[in-house]
Amino acid sequence: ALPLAGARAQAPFGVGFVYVGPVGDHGWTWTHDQGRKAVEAAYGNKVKTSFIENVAEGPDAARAIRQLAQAGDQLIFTTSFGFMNPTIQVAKQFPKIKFEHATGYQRAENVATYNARFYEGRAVIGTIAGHMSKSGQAGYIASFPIPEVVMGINAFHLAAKKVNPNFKTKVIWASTWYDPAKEADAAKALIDQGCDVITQHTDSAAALQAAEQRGVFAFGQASDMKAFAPKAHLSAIVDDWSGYYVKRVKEAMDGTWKSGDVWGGIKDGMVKLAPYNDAVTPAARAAADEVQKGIVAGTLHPFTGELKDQKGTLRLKAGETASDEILSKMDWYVDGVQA
Amino acid sequence: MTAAILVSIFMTLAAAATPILLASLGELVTEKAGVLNLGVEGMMLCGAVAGFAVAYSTGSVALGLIAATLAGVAAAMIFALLTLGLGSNQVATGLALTIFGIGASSLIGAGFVGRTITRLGPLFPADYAAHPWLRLVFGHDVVVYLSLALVLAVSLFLRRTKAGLILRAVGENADSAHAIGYRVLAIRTAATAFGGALAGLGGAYFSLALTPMWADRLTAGRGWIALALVVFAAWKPGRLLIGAYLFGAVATFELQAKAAGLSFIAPEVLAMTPYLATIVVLTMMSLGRRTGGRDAPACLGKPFPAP
Amino acid sequence: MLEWRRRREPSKAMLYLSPLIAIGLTMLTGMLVFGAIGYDGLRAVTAIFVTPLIEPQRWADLGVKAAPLIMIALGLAIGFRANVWNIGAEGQYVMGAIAGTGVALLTHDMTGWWILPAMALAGVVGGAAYAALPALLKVRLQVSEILTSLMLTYVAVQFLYYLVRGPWKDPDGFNFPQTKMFSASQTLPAVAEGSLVHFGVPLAVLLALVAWFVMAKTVAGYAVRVVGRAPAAARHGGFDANRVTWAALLAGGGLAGLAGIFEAAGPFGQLTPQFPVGYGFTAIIVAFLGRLSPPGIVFGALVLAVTYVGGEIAQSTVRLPSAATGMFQALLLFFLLATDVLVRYRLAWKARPARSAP
Amino acid sequence: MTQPPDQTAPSRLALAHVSKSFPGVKANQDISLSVRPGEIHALLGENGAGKSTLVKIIYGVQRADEGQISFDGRPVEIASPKAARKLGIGMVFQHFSLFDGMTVLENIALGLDETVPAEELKARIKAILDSYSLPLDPDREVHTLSVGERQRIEIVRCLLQKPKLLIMDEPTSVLTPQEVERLFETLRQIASEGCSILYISHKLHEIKALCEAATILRGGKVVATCDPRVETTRRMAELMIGAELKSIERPAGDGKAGAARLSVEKLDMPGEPPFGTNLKAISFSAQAGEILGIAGVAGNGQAELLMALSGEHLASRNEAIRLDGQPIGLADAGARRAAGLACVPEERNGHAAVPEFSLAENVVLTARHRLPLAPSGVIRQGPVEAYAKDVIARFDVRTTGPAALAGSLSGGNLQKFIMGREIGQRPDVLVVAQPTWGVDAGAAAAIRQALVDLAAQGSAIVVISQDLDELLELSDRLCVINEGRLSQARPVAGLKLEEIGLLMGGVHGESHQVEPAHA
Ligand SMILES: Nc1ncnc2c1ncn2[C@@H]1O[C@H](COP(=O)(O)OP(=O)(O)OP(=O)(O)O)[C@@H](O)[C@H]1O
Ligand SMILES: Nc1ncnc2c1ncn2[C@@H]1O[C@H](COP(=O)(O)OP(=O)(O)OP(=O)(O)O)[C@@H](O)[C@H]1O
Ligand SMILES: [Mg+2]
Ligand SMILES: [Mg+2]
Repeated sequence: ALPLAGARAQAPFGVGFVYVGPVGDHGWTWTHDQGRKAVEAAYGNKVKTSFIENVAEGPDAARAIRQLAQAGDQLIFTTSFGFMNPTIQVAKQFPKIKFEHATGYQRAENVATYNARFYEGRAVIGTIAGHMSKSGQAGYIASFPIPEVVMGINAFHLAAKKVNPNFKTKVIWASTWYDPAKEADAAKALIDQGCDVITQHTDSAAALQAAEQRGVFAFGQASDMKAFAPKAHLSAIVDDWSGYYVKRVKEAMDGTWKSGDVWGGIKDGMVKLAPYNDAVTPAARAAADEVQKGIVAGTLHPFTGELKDQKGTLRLKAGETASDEILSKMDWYVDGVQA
Repeated sequence: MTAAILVSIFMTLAAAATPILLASLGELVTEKAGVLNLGVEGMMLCGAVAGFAVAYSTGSVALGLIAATLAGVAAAMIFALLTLGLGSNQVATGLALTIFGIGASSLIGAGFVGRTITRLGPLFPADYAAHPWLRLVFGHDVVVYLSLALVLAVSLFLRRTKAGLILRAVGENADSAHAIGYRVLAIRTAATAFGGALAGLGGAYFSLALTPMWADRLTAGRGWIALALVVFAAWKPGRLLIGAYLFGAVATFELQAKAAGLSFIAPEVLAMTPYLATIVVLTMMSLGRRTGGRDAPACLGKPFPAP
Repeated sequence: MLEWRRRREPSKAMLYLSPLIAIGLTMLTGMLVFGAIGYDGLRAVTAIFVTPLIEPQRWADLGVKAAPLIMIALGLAIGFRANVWNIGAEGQYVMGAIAGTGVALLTHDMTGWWILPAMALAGVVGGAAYAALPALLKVRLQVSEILTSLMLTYVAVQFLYYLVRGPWKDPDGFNFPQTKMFSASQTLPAVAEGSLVHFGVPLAVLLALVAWFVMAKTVAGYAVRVVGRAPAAARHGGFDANRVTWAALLAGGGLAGLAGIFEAAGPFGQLTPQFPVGYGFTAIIVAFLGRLSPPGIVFGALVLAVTYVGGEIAQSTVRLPSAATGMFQALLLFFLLATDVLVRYRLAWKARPARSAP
Repeated sequence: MTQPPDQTAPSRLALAHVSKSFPGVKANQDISLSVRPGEIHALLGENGAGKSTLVKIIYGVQRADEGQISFDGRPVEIASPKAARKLGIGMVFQHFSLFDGMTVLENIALGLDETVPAEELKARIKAILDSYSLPLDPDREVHTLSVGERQRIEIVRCLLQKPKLLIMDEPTSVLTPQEVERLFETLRQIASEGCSILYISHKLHEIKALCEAATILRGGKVVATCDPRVETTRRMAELMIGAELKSIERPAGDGKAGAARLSVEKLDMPGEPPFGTNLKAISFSAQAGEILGIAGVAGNGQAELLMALSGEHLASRNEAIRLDGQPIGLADAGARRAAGLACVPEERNGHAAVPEFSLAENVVLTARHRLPLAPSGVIRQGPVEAYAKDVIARFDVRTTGPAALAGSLSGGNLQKFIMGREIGQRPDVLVVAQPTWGVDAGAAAAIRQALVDLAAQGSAIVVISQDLDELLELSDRLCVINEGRLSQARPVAGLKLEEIGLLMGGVHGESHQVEPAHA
């Protein structure tokens, strides 16, 4: 069997990636590309990775995925929600090839899904915000009201409220994933209205820069953004796909790959927090570490009842924790969020 | 609201208005000479990336501003070569220039993603602007003052100088200007270059002052607003100033209202208001114009010599 | 020294040759530029311009990508010929898709052959109605359609966002912003079982033929051309410029709307916030690449489809960044506009003028 | 009036063996001429003879291929209009080079090479206007001025430079007789101060009245020089075209006064803003077999009247215009053509024809209503080309065929084609503006003959023209349009030129004598 294995090793295992943004976005797509690089680093010549960036969600994605499949890739990661239908569609055409779709909910024999529990990270930074904010008001620059974003706002606010029961989270809907000037202006508006901690669910580092300029605190998004705002940057939620990618590629090469759904969090190393800024007080550090530990240990769930939404409707009974089903469909805000 | 907040809002407003004011002032001069350059967005991006690249590499924001100006001129010269040199259609060429600017800036900027620089700071020492109200006067960076000075300079140039008269003449009737002995194409090229320079400078204001970093499509469509503003201002520099600050005010107050929790309108509706407002303003202007003469230069967009 | 000499009449040969020269120059320049910045220039250019043409499995992709571009560009070209600068086809495309999707959502539980035609009709009407606003403002108040149509594009996109996040959100879609998937009787059939090529592709070519006939052979097409070239002469000949402006914008909007609903009912199968991908803007390039003539537009749409498909190939094989695709498209358009001069002028050696004074 | 030219001084301007070619055309061949100081020198020739090219060379707009130019006895090289102005050469172009949206002052400032402060410039302009007693308000915007006033701007521009040589290319084609007379006085005064004038015109009687020497060009060559004061206009015209001039033949049976075919009653129409003239209570009628002339200075409503008649602008009442008794005031241009009313506007390129279209395509523009060229909305190529060929043959249009672009034809040939296109449809009424403007004597005679023939076949013809000689030669009755009002039509026989001149100039007219119709 050895010579055969040697022959197989000659042809590298093709791994393809389809990205929604440019690899240079320093945000979402950039973190996935870090994962791709980790795969290359782990397996060297045994794998050959390729990617197509800036792929529009929709039919263009189907074409890009198909192109990678036809070019000989045997495992293909499609890294945006809007690639869900195209992935399923192309997967039907190529039953031998394995697909991994990030953030979606449709699976198949050869299509697995995976996502990260960013809300766990939001709970940690919410805790820090609760400690660090003097005014008791945080500004939250949000893109669009989809479950992912809504979940993040709620997790952040609930964590901060635990520290400071009067905490307020003011949300500005920027209606864009990306418009640096507008994100910066939104941050300034929030600061003008009394917020002294800024966080965001948009892609650029502009809000951090605005916070730095105005001397308030802020958090990075998707990656460590300390370089943009050395004083303001308290920490950041860091997406780390490397572990998952390296593992899944190995399984695919070994033939042990199976479809499934992975929703990994801090425990799995998919969500990390960037090193705390020196400005973070010992109390805040301790509280944040506590939250992280609790999440990892499974003793703390950011969404634990009793929980009422803004209209007073009871969403979670006392002691109840939110199921993944509830989380992934979330479209309500907890009390104290001004959205 | 305290005075400090009001001042702070105004500072944000002025910063939002400045790049648009610059780009539209450049376009106004270009259009006054009869050239319609729709590539403002592309030229702004070229300026933004060149400004950032040079400022990052040399550590000098001033050099960055100069480089941005030159990059804007270079982009404008592609346009001039095609439309003025080879008589190509100005609308199509302008659109192509925008596509070009987006692609070229992304290619050049790839190596600068994730880096940052010290942003362009206020021109005057901090103690000048110690009092909030004094910040209104002394708290801005050099480009803000420059943009205001340029509005005045362009206005005087167009109305009071012989060169300005000649520039307007070329936009008014290129054939006559040629017959009298003016070098129509040279003048138009110069006006286009000036437009490119200010668009480049306006673009650099994003990457050097507003958000000191590079990221793809940093200007996010402000070039189109600048174009609309020229029409809005009826080709008058003074009105351009009002228009740009009005735009800054609308954008800023929208965000302030949201932050203050005063806004209950769907975000999509809010997001479409600036565009609807532009259409309404354009409509109202032409309603107002029906009695008077025309505002646009008579030869705007027309090739010379006629094809 | 070489100099430009004006031709007495535009050169027919150059009309057809210059796009080819432009493509050649684009390939050459691209090769040199991308070679200079460290890519394999030859392979990049081959991947972009040649591979999609020689790999049969890419042909369906080309057709599917070209179809909406053809439809939109046909409508835009009618406008451009009439000096109507509709650059908001993207918005009309979105509105057409929205109107057609409205019909689809109303008929979601029904079946019948009439549903698709009804959706298509709604698409045309939606796109045309959305172009009616710039037309009205232009005809009545001389408001520039360049700005109004462009501004309305942003409005249409926001409207789409509103619908898919609000009233039209799929109740079973995990609160993600998207409509229901269209049912089988609301989805464009493929031209052949198992093919990716949907019915809209042959229809686009057919529409090009119709547009060519109308523009070249009928009084209506003549009216459009004459209004664009010489408005005073048009008025003198009894053509109503306002009516032509209306017709041009409605045709442009209608065709963009049709392209929109075909894209929604074909490759997308639903509406999502990502539905607008810029076909309305790319179609402007296509229209110019095709010299505003319908057969040229089919050719131009194919060229652009090739650059898109090839751009992706170049990304995965040569690691060319996606921004390079945009650069290639811009270069192509620049060269095309530049070589246009060959139609009206020719290059000749400068005759040395005898000096007239000592 | 004019001083005797100084015979001893060197020539102000001397050309020796000047040649200039354009692709396919030798515009000037081996041209030599000389102009003395203070001399008013005429340059005569058919359309395309090379007059404009020659003066453009002198003014530095174009460069000669060969030959020498001397100014005041010294050989010079004139590389640009600026260089020409520096030498003391001024030029008033055939087409004014003015900026409508700007003031007189700005227009004049633009024409100066040096920068002069506004106040000083105003003073200098005033001095010139006073010394030549020319009325002109420096602060008015150009579009509010009459054609004569506009020309004054050009002249003032030149005079400010204290020129030694003034070139005027067809300066009188748009002026009233009074304005022409005033211009001549100015020119004579300028010449008396020692400035030479090079004067181009197709109007031979004016040349006789003004000039003391003439150089005649044909096909780019000098064919003769003469003293116009002693030559007859007919002889000069024949020298220009190199053949005998034909007179118009009036077909027999001049018993006019058929039924009224076109009648206009109290037609009011607002002019198009911002520059249009309002038409006020226009009434007239044109009868079968007659040619009705409408005289007037440009800008008094002629363009508006033509558009009102053609249907490009609709009247407010259907009864304001009747064709053979049928009201058509509200019918659009197509319907009027179908009914038999054809119009030819004065601007050929872009109004009467589309320069970028072939001649065949230009046929479709106005002939599709009366001829079966596109009965079902689909253009029938065969009949269209056949008709174009027919027009080309019958009106002797010099071109390569129906596929030639209209813009490639010379002005005169295009005019022949357009007239042919309309006349060939046998319209019941033909309204034509400036049928022979800028057209040379030979072609003009052919066009006039075609009009006379059409009238003889029973059509009614309305000729709107600023050329009084032409109107007197062609028309049976004549009326005058002034500031949008039309005078009573008067039979031409027995009409005094003085009266027409008075009507044309409105109340400001001065009485004077114009040489009667010639040729
Ligand atoms: N660009 C060109 N190249 C070659 N020939 C040309 C060009 N333009 C015009 N011609 C030719 O030159 C001749 C004269 O053209 P032009 O329009 O100057 O005539 P014109 O002087 O107004 O003559 P007229 O009015 O008497 O007919 C025509 O035969 C025309 O076909
Ligand atoms: N720029 C040019 N390019 C090509 N041919 C030209 C050009 N200018 C003039 N010509 C040609 O040169 C010849 C002389 O033209 P020119 O304009 O000098 O005639 P003209 O005597 O002034 O005629 P008109 O009485 O019509 O004004 C014509 O055949 C014309 O077509
Ligand atoms: Mg001529
Ligand atoms: Mg001439």
